[in-house]
Amino acid sequence: APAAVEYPRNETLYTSGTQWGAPSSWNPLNGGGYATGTIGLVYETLFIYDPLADKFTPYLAESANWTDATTYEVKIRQGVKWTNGQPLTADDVKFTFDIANPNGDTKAGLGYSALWKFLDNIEIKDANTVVFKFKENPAYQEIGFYFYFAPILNKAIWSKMKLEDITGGANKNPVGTGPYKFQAADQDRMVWVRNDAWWGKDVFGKLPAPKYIVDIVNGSNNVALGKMLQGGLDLSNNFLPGVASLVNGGYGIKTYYKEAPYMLSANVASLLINEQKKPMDDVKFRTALAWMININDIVEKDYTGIVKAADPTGLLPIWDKYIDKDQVKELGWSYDPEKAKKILADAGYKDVDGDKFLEAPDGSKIALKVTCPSGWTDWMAAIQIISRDAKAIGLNIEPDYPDYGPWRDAQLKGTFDLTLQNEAQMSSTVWSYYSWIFQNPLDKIATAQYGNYGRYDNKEAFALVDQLDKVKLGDDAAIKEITTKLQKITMTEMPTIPLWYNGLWAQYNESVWTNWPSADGENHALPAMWRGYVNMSGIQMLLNLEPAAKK
Amino acid sequence: MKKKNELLYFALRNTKLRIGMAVLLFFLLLMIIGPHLTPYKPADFVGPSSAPPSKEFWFGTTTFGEDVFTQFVYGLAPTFLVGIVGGVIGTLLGMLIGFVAGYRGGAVDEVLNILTNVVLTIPVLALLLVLVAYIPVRGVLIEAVFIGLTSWPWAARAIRSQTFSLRTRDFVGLAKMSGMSSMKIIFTEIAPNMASYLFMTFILMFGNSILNAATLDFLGLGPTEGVSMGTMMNLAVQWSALMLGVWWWFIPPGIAITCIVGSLYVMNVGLDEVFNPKLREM
Amino acid sequence: MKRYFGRKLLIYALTFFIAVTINWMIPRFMPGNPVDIMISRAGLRGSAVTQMYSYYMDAFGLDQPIWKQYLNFWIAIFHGDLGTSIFLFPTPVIQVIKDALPYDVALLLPSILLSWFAGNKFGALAARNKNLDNTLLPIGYILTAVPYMWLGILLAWVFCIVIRIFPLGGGYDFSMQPSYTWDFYWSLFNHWVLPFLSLFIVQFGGWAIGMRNLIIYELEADYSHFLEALGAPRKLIRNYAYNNAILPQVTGVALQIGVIVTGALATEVVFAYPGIGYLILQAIHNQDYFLLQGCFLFVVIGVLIANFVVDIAYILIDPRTRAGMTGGAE
Amino acid sequence: MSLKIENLTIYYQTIAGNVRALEDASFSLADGEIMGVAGESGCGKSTLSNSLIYLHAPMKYIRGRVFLDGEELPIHDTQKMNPFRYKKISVIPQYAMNAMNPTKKIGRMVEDLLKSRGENYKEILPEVKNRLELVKLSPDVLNMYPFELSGGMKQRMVMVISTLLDPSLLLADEVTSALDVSSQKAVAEMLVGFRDKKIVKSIMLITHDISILYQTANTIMVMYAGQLAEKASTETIIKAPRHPYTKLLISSLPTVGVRISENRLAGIPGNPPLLLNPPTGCRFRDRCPVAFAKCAEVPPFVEIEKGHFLACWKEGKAHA
Amino acid sequence: MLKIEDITKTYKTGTFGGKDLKAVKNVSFDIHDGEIVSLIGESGSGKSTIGKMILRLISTTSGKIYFNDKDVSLLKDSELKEYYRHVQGVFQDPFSTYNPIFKADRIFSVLHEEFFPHIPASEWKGRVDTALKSVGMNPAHVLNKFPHQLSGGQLQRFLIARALLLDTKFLVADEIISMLDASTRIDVLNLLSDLRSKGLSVLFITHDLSLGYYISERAVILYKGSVVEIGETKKIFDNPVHPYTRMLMSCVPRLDKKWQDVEVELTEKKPMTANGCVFYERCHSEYKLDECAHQSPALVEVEPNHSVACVCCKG
Ligand SMILES: Nc1ncnc2c1ncn2[C@@H]1O[C@H](COP(=O)(O)OP(=O)(O)OP(=O)(O)O)[C@@H](O)[C@H]1O
Ligand SMILES: Nc1ncnc2c1ncn2[C@@H]1O[C@H](COP(=O)(O)OP(=O)(O)OP(=O)(O)O)[C@@H](O)[C@H]1O
Ligand SMILES: [Mg+2]
Ligand SMILES: [Mg+2]
Repeated sequence: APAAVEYPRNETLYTSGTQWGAPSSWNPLNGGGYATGTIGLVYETLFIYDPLADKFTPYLAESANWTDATTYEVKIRQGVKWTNGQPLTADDVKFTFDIANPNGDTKAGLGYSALWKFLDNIEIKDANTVVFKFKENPAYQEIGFYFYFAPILNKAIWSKMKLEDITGGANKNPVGTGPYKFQAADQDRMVWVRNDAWWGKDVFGKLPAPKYIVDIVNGSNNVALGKMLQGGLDLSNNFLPGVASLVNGGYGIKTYYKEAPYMLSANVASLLINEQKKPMDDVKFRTALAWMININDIVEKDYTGIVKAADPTGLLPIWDKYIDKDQVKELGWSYDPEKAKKILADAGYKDVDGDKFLEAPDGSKIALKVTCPSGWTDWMAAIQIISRDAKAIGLNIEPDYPDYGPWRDAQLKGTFDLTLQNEAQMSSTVWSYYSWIFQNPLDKIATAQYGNYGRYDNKEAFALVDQLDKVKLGDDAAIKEITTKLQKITMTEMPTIPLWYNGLWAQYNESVWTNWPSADGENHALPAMWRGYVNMSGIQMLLNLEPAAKK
Repeated sequence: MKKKNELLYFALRNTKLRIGMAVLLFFLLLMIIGPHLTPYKPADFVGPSSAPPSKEFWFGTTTFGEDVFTQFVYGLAPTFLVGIVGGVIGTLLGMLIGFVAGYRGGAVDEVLNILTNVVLTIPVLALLLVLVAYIPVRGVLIEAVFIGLTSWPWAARAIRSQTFSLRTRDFVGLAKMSGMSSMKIIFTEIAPNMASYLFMTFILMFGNSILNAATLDFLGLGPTEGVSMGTMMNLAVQWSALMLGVWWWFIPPGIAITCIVGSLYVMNVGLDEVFNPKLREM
Repeated sequence: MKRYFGRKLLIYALTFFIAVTINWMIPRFMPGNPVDIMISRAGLRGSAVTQMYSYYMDAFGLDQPIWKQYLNFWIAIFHGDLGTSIFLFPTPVIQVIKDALPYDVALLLPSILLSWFAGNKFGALAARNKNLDNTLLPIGYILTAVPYMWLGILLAWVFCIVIRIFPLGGGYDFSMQPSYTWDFYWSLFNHWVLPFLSLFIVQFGGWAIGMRNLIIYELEADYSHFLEALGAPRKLIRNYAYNNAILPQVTGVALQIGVIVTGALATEVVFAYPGIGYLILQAIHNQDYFLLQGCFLFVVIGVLIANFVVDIAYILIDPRTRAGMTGGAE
Repeated sequence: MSLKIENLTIYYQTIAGNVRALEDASFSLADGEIMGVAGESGCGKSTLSNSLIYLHAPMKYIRGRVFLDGEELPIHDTQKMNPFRYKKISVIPQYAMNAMNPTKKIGRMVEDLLKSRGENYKEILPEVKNRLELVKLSPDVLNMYPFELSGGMKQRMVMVISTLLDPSLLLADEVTSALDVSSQKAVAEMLVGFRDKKIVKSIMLITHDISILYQTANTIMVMYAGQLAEKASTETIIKAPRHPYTKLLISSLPTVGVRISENRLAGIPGNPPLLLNPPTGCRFRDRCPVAFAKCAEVPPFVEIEKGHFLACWKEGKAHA
Repeated sequence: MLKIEDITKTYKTGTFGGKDLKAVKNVSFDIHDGEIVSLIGESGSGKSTIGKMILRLISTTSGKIYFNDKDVSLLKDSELKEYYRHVQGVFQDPFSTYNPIFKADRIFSVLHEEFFPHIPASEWKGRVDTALKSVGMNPAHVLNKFPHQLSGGQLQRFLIARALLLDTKFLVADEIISMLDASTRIDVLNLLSDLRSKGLSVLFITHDLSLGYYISERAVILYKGSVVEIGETKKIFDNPVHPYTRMLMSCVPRLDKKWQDVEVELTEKKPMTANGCVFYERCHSEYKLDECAHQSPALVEVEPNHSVACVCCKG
């Protein structure tokens, strides 16, 4: 019998909040389902993007630059080794992108396949340089997004795989270049062990402090909070309601901010409006909705202050610099039921049949449902508030809690009335937010559409989003110019109504590991192990951690 | 006449029945007058977040600042509703199938017996979880109906065997010779003889329905609207009430269910003692 | 004997058939397409969507005519293939279940057996002791009436948070790797205790009350009176009553199994204990139809097996059925 | 003098009040005597027999004393009665069909029972087999379960069990009622055989079937509504009864050879009284063709001739 | 009036229904108007089974029963109801014949509802009173009572009164007095006999020969489902031929004669010979032959109106 393998507490980082089921895939191409840390800890990307600093940092790439408008030259970092001992080569990088080419040999449908909309071909200039040759007029914003998104694969291994294994295989024996290696997995946990030969040791001058990372599969909030209180969890990326009272209650639990909203904002929760249905096709009606919602009640009562009310533009704080504040002052809204009433009255909404609810100008009854999945308790409470506020101004809007399946189906098929959604996440480009709102073209909406579930149709906006996509990275002035126009459209046309910013839920326990990200410390990385966040500076957080014992 | 009086006498004297009845009545009363005792509605955000019990908020408030007492008293009605509807449907189905199988015998019995066994061996609540998860709108009533539809087998079995022994009794033969139809015999001759038994079956079904509903609610598969004891527990757990020390949100619904179901069970035993002279204590 | 088993087997086969059919129907007649969900989870866009859509439809065999899917389903079942989990893609459902099963067995078997034995003993004790009957029996009633999960949460709170003597969540300590060492077993045990207790306690109450009532009936039976009249000591009479009362309690187990499985489900959720119950809930919340099917199938099989065992056990311990079947005296 | 009973009075406690099921019964039973107890249903026969061996709620001991072989039986004290049970006094109950534990092999049950009474089963076993032979059962029955036996076999098995310890007095309550004529005869004869073989000293044979008593009993005691009516030798009771009730009872019995076309028998008009509030005095008064004023007092149960006891003002006085 | 032709009844028995039990085997006899026929046999000989088949409470496995030349088994709904107007039964246990939770006189109101819904309540009450009086009961004393408040004899008389309320021509009386006290027995018996004089036919089922002799003209002796002796009661009693009948006679406890010292062979659960005489195993007759084991004897007339199924009276 093998001896007991144990992970000493002071060398192990316990995390939770990302993995919702048993770790079952270590395939970095399985976008929704790889085990926590597969990208970031094992597989690495060419760049990492730090949203707080709005900065791309070359990572597996040593450097990269546009040699002309359509040529992107990427220098591969020297001395990077795969955990099987092979060196990282330009071939690996080329291979990684080639397999996603819809017109290539492999034709794998991958998260970054869309890059090939703009990409012409990839060439290897020398052993360390890969040249991406784009078609005319490339979409720099989107391209940047894919570059920090695509995990670089080992060609020797992956080229031997069949297509279904590439896209859907479990990749049980992941070979990466990252700071951690696969150690063990079970239904309720994922264990990584540090890769002491990691290239970053030389580059950053250190290895991440935890020898082991044990990611605990989420049971329930209850269990996560229990473990946190027991001190068995260092980082919880769960949404833990009531954490405000714990932060201030002497339980040794820390968050990014010391006070409300405690958490960084990660995404925007919006009220989706089905523009194809009456009376939601009426912009006046949509505007009235925006004015009637007491967002403060949602923030304070529902979320006990751990979220922030959204800016009327819906732009996350990281994109604050693009917001035209004056325009917001002019066109923005706040909670004002009287104003909402007036807008409706002016637009011809009145109670004709005396049932205390307003009818549409054409006299038809208004009876709408605002939905969220059953069991999503914070959202359930939020739509209750929305319904309550609607009734207060005479709109018959009832909350409804279908199960997730039917709820999602209604979005994909466009059959809902009003619903909540928070798909628009923090990313390297504000384009991602607008492309989500103004997803085009409408007529070709697949059942697995991503964005614009309300089928909002505005050619001008669609064109602006395309234009935005093509702005060079770092050209903030151009971005601001285009987004100002888009902001105006969103605030006057109300394709969706941004309500609040969901937090980057992160609670830490300092008993074993310290120097967690915080607003007042030096560590400003994103405290998240969420998928897509480790390569958005989450890895930085790990590097910054220090054992508590040292103090 | 005398016999009925005697039952009443023993019923009134039976401690178990008295205690069970008292507890049940208390909660029923609370269900009726409770909503008048509170100025709030269950989903109103009326107070501070997670306030402990106080003069103003008798059972404290939830994380959202809802009044727990209000939720509690409003939640009793759905709880009783599930019990009664589930219990009635379950008992009726059990009776129908039990009576027909027991009275008819032969092939009919065989088929019904297999049906009963099938439903009995299928882990009903697991099935319920699966089915309920896909119904687009879920109300208390639908939940109750579901529970009723799946909880009859044991009752059917028991009623069948009772009917089996009753149908060979001579008074059934006499009824047949009086030209009565089978259904009439079942319902006017056999069923009244099992009245006490059927009543006890109903009581057990009542309790089980409440427990089943609480489990469903707790797993988040209960009614999507309104409050019930189960959804209160579900919400409390989702919002980590116990871990955060908001015990007043979590404890009352559990106690209510335990008391209601417990009182039903105790009443059942009490009734058994009343109806069965051998078990009576002199 | 033959006839009896023939009939039992028919019932079991039928139950299995119906359960499997329901099982198959679940993903097909419920709203939402599992493949859509997979794709939207993977965050695919553009041409990748159509590409992967047809790929998965084919992989799950959802593009075939409905009768063929049904047939394939049966064929697959007999090959031990329950499909691939969506939520835990690409793990085969059977593998997911295999991993979870030991935890369920470890939770259910001991809780059923121990609560049965302890409950019966206790109930018998209560039936013969007036004081015990009056003081401890009400507790029994309360225990049976407690919702499983509520008790579970209370236990978790008291023992994990307030006095912190048991760990919370998981099947064994998160600082460990499975190994054949005492430390590991100890850890398994520690994580098992509370879920076990919450199941045990509730069932215990039920058995105790059942036994107490049965014994009281038996003590009023003619044979008990005869023994009393012949001056047999109470001990003997009670032993007899106990031995006879245990018989209906055995059949009771069969009736209870379905209920207990459900209870286990709630308990596993409360303690994040990695059994099938926990999987079922996860599968429900994540629209993982295939996993749901598989779990349900296993629960059905488990219940059927348990029922079968109880049936056999009953035949073995009740001389009346035994003799009736072997042709006995007549 | 095997059994002597003085003023035994037993009531049943019910919510409606006391059911006066046995009132001031005084009689005795000699060694070797088989006494038949006859009377209408509900007249207290079982009450009498049960109270002698196992007096339990709702039965209530009111007064009276019982002596067996000169020793007083503490019948009202369940605990103190135990040493006497089975060893001195035993019973074949009315419910003999269900008297054996259904899930135990009969031999096992006998063994348990004997051991619990401090007897050595091994030593007794040969005797058990003897007795089984006596009642025409094969020793195999010890290896069987009760449900494998027919009614008659169970009845006889219980007979064997009840008498294993050679009790002085055997109470046999309606042991033949549920049986066929043929089994009835066999069982009745076996009872007599038990007495003849001195396995038991005396037997109290309770039945409402007087013709069986005629075949087996030495004496017959007739009860009516909780009171003793008459006790005398079998011949006397059948051929020359004195109590009006006995007379009517005997005359209403059809027997082989009587046909309705030739000899229409007559019943006793009226019904027996309820024992909850029985009439004072002689309880047969209302139905008695010869009742007179004196009958409002309870008639004493007196010996009017050697071995002939009677409780009747009219008949008793005439010969006193 | 009633003609039974070759009826057989097979029950499925064994805990799981695996075995067949032939409770009645090829029984034929008939009952004429105004006649009382006794059906005599030990427990389990199939007496009640025959009674219940006549009353259509159970089906026949084979054979036919004719009532006034109509095949009883073919009767449907309204015909069956009509049949019950003429054919009724009274059972052994008076207490189980009444639904314990209803008052005893409910049996009358059920009749009213089912058979005579058009008769006004007051007139019906009058009829009930008359019927009760004709069975010797005072309506005021016995109506409005629960079964447990009445004596067995009263309850049995209720049932007979019930039969009188219908147009009953034929009564199956299944051991109606065996549970009654000696003193009430004779009243019920006498009542039956009185009814006969009103034209009623009775099948009187009993295991007590003395009762059969007391009341009936003809008797059928049944053993293990087969008729072993049949004929005029007087003839059978004066001259019992079949060894079984003789044994029964010897076992009857009588008040005029002590039991003779005849060994009684007890009915144990003995296996039956497949084709032989039903009584073979218990037979101690000097006529017992080896062939009895293989061949069941047919009924043979030994004197007018007296037939026996035994080798001893072959030819
Ligand atoms: N448990 C009881 N509670 C109340 N009254 C009872 C009880 N048992 C018997 N009695 C009454 O006591 C009286 C005598 O009953 P007992 O059983 O001694 O009569 P019995 O002569 O043995 O009748 P049977 O021939 O029917 O056995 C009856 O009137 C009966 O109603
Ligand atoms: N419903 C039944 N199922 C199976 N066997 C039965 C059934 N009813 C009667 N029998 C069997 O049929 C045989 C004849 O029964 P039946 O009741 O006709 O006898 P009986 O002569 O009326 O006896 P008794 O004098 O005890 O009433 C018996 O062996 C009995 O066990
Ligand atoms: Mg008695
Ligand atoms: Mg019968």
